[in-house]
Amino acid sequence: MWLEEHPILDFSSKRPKLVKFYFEGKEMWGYEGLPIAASLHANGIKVYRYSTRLNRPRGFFCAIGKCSSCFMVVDGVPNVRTCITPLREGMRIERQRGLGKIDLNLIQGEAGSDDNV
Amino acid sequence: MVSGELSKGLPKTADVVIVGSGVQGASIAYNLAKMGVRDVLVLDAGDLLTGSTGRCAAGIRAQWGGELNCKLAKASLDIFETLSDELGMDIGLHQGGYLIVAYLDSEFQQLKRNVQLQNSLGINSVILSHDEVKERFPALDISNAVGFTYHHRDGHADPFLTTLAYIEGAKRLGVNFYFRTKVTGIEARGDRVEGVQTSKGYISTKVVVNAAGPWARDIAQMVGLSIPVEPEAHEIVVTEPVPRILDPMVISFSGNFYMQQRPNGSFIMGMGPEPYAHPKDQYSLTWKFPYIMAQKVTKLLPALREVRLLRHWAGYYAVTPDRHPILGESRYVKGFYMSVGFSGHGFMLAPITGKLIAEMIIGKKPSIDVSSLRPERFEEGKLVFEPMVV
Amino acid sequence: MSKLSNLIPPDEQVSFWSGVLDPESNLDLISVPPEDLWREKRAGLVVIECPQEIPCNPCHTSCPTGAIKVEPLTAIPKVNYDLCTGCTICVSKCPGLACFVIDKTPADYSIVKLPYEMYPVPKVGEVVDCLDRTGKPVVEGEVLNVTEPSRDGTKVIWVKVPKGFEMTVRAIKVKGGE
Amino acid sequence: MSDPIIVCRCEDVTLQEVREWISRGYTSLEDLRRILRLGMGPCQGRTCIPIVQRELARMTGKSIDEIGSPTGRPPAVGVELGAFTSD
Amino acid sequence: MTMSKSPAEIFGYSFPDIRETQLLIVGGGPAGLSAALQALKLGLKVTLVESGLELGGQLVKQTHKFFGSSLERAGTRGFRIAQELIKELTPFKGSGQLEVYLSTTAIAVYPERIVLLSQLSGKVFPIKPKAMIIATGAQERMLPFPNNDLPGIYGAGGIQTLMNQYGVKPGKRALIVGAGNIGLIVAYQLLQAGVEVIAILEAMDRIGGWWVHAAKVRRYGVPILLKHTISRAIGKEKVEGAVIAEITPDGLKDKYQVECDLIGISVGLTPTVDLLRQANVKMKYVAFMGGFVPLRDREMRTSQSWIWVAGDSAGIEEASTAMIEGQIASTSVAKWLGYISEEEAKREIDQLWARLGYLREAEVSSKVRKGLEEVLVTWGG
Repeated sequence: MWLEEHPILDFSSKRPKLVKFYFEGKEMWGYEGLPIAASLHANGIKVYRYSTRLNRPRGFFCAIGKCSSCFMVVDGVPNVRTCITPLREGMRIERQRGLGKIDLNLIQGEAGSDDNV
Repeated sequence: MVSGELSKGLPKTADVVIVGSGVQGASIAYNLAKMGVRDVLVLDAGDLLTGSTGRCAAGIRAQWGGELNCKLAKASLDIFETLSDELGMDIGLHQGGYLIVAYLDSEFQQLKRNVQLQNSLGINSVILSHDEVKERFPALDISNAVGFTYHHRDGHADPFLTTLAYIEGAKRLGVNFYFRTKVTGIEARGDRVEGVQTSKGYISTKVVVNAAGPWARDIAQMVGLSIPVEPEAHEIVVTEPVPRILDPMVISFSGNFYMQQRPNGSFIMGMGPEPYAHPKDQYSLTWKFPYIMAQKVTKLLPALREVRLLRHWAGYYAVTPDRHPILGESRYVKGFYMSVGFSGHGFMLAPITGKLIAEMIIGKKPSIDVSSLRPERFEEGKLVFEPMVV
Repeated sequence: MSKLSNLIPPDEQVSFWSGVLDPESNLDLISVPPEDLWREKRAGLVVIECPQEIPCNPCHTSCPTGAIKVEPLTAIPKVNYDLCTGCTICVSKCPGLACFVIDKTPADYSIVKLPYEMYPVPKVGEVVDCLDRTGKPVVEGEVLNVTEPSRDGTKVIWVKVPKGFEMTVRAIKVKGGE
Repeated sequence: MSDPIIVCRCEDVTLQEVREWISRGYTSLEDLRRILRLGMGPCQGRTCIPIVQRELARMTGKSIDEIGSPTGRPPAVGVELGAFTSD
Repeated sequence: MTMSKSPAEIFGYSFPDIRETQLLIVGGGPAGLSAALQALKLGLKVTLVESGLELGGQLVKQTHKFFGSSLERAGTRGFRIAQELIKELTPFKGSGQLEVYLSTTAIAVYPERIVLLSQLSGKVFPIKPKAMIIATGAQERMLPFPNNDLPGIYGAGGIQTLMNQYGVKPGKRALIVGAGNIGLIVAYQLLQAGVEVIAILEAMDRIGGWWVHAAKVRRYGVPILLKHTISRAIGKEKVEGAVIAEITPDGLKDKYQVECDLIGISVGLTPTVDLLRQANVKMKYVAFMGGFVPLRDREMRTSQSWIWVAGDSAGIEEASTAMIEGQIASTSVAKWLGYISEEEAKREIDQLWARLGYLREAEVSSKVRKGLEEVLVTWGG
């Protein structure tokens, strides 16, 4: 849930643009430029990954990009620190299971287009 | 409170004292104990695995260009494949093969000759075409390569777990390990070893094994021997773990790199010396190294652009003039054995060399003839040739 | 496993070092006006519940009449009640929200002017729950005024309490909200 | 299985495992780091090392100053390899 | 197959140019911002790097008013102090005397004073400062208890970030572990955000934070249980509750089982010293200062003569002292680089130390004073 009324802080007048993104294929709304984790949390999503060895659910934790708790697969790239990575319109965000997955086509497609420039 | 090793005093005597608890020392200790020599002490000046073993890339390959190395490496591989079972602990073996990439015609010619030799020795390496490589390892960009050889049994084992498994295996058989125990002198009477002086007391023994890695020269000097083992610092970087996208260790001599995805998913990578000049005798790091490695490996494996570099460190190769190890008892000081100077390949050879040294100590004929690697070969001018190290 | 209670009473531990002042035994640690002056002073006098040395002095620096002194910086505030006008500037300035102005001059009630930084803000005339130092509602009170002397978000709520509750009521809670 | 006490989130190391290896005689921080990969994950030991230092101190009677800290190795946080390339 | 390129061509590499600066300040929190301001006023050229999206460090999450005197901007809310400091920096940006890099982390210190800076959405580039002030702050300690990794169990600082910086309501019912200042303040901030706070647990027999902060939350009915701790968290996919135990001479005795969807851990901070470690700065473990902290002289200079420290990375204290330490460090750098005379520097640093003196005078600061005795040194030469 987003905080709207607050005795000291003014959030509602300063919110960035609302954008659509996808969590596990499901459409959600969040604020552009704020960390991905913030919009997920506000949408009630607290489990961001399942750990590698013990398959433990993990979520938001350090909030400043220094731990591994909030790693998710974002647009085909695993280990994205969602607590510091800004949300962009249309992002596809998935829970990371273990090491997650790498979408080679996606990544190499990007690298390939670099070569053509 | 823990009844750690500190609470036990150092024994006054031992049948064998091994200096160095890296993979060499641990393998020798285990093999000795297995052969019945159980009054064995292993001393290490540092903590567990803080020397070269704990800093190495831990690749294992049988693709060599010299006959002896091929034989040793194959014998080692045979042991690696059953080691987890033998020692009762997972050593993290991953046999994803080694893909050797040639960027020069002359280099590829040599690789092809090596494959002939390897095949003749029972190593089933193969030459791969571009199409085969593309099909098997689609993540690689091989557009500029000339040719490839590959051996499916090559791979990687976890250097920490492998050594720990040897140590724990040796401990179960009665061997004692003492960390943070520095050898300060070795006593000899006439041409025989008598005992070892340490920071924690004196041990009387007839057999001392020098397995001190990059510090082997200093240990040899304690019995008046001068051996040509030079510490040569190499840098290495490792990434965060990611899902498996590359099975084999990929190395190139002309490209000067090695790179491999370990069982835990992280990529480890390094290279031989280049003109950016790392200080040879220090663990210190150079800021340019991550740039060099990143630029090299992302050309070969573009997906790595998205993978995070996590740690950068340096470790020593213990290098000899012919880049072959020194194995055996000193002709001049009886009871002083050496298992040193592996020139960057100590980890992959340890299972077999540990066995060979143990055989020598108990007076058995070594199961592979390594007399050409005797300590005195340098003064005799009989260096051993190997075309496949850079 | 034996059944564990799932309710922690708010007064499970009431002691000074759990953050609760005992208005009887801890009086020497705080600034309380002399009773005779207090009964007469229109607009009230300040009670400062700041019993611990803190390197902090906005009550001193913001006091327009120089009634509050904190010297040195870590001293416990001292009030010269002859100078205190009950203006509530310290109530809104104090970072510890430890200042309360209490007006005892009305005949049949008193007014506690306390700092408030919660949501929602009560309206004048609204009846709110008056809470003691452990958050226990002790009495209802009507809000007589809502001010913001420092214009920085800290409101000062004037709440009407029955006689005898001046040294008990230290917070308010708007009804209905959870 | 009882609920684990997680010491290291990156490598999923539990307090039970740390205690077990300490009682087997691996009583230095470096020993434990290499056996359990503590501090080698993406967080660089920020969470686990202080817990392990305290546990070592408790179990061995050494001071935390004696136990020490791991060598500082770059980078302080992980960085994409692509950031080191020129394009 | 045509062979067009040599291996050297294929695998050639290049390096970015090494940027130069006089003073590199790592960390844009209270210590780093004040260090920057002081250095700029003394005429130095400053590069300030901050890993977060905005300057201000922990200040931006603080809705409470700060202690101190007017010199430390007492009575002003933390986030406003950050705004004020940032505003004071603005004129220097235009003049070219100051470069600020946001979302930029100093990741490595290599020999010969090369520092690598990594930009979140960009590149890693080397910079070579003449001097560096490390003001990297602190990180939160975690507490070992069963299920301590469940989603919903966050560091208290993490809760502040989520709630006060990004405006997300972090949960409905919270339990706070640790009654130090951060635990007390976060509990209060949770109340402000409309979150119910079940209790604050404190292992010691008295609260660790300022008494007035405790009184603030108690007034709203939040119990503070001394000699109590969390004995385990309950939940499968995320935290659903907790068992609270009393700490008795015979060990933990389970006492309450509560429902909650948020547990805030605030059992202390540890200085963030990664860069200092990489630079082989001499350190010492001082429990009173939160962990391993760098030895430093009176001017906040470390054993590496080009590196200074300030703020929590030099030992856990308050934002007010952090700001003064930043000013001391910059004054010392300015002296070293010849921007002010020995006498001027001494006068300024003496004054700043006098302010530290009275900020640390309170009884509660006795631990900090003791800790400082252990790490304050005089470097030879």
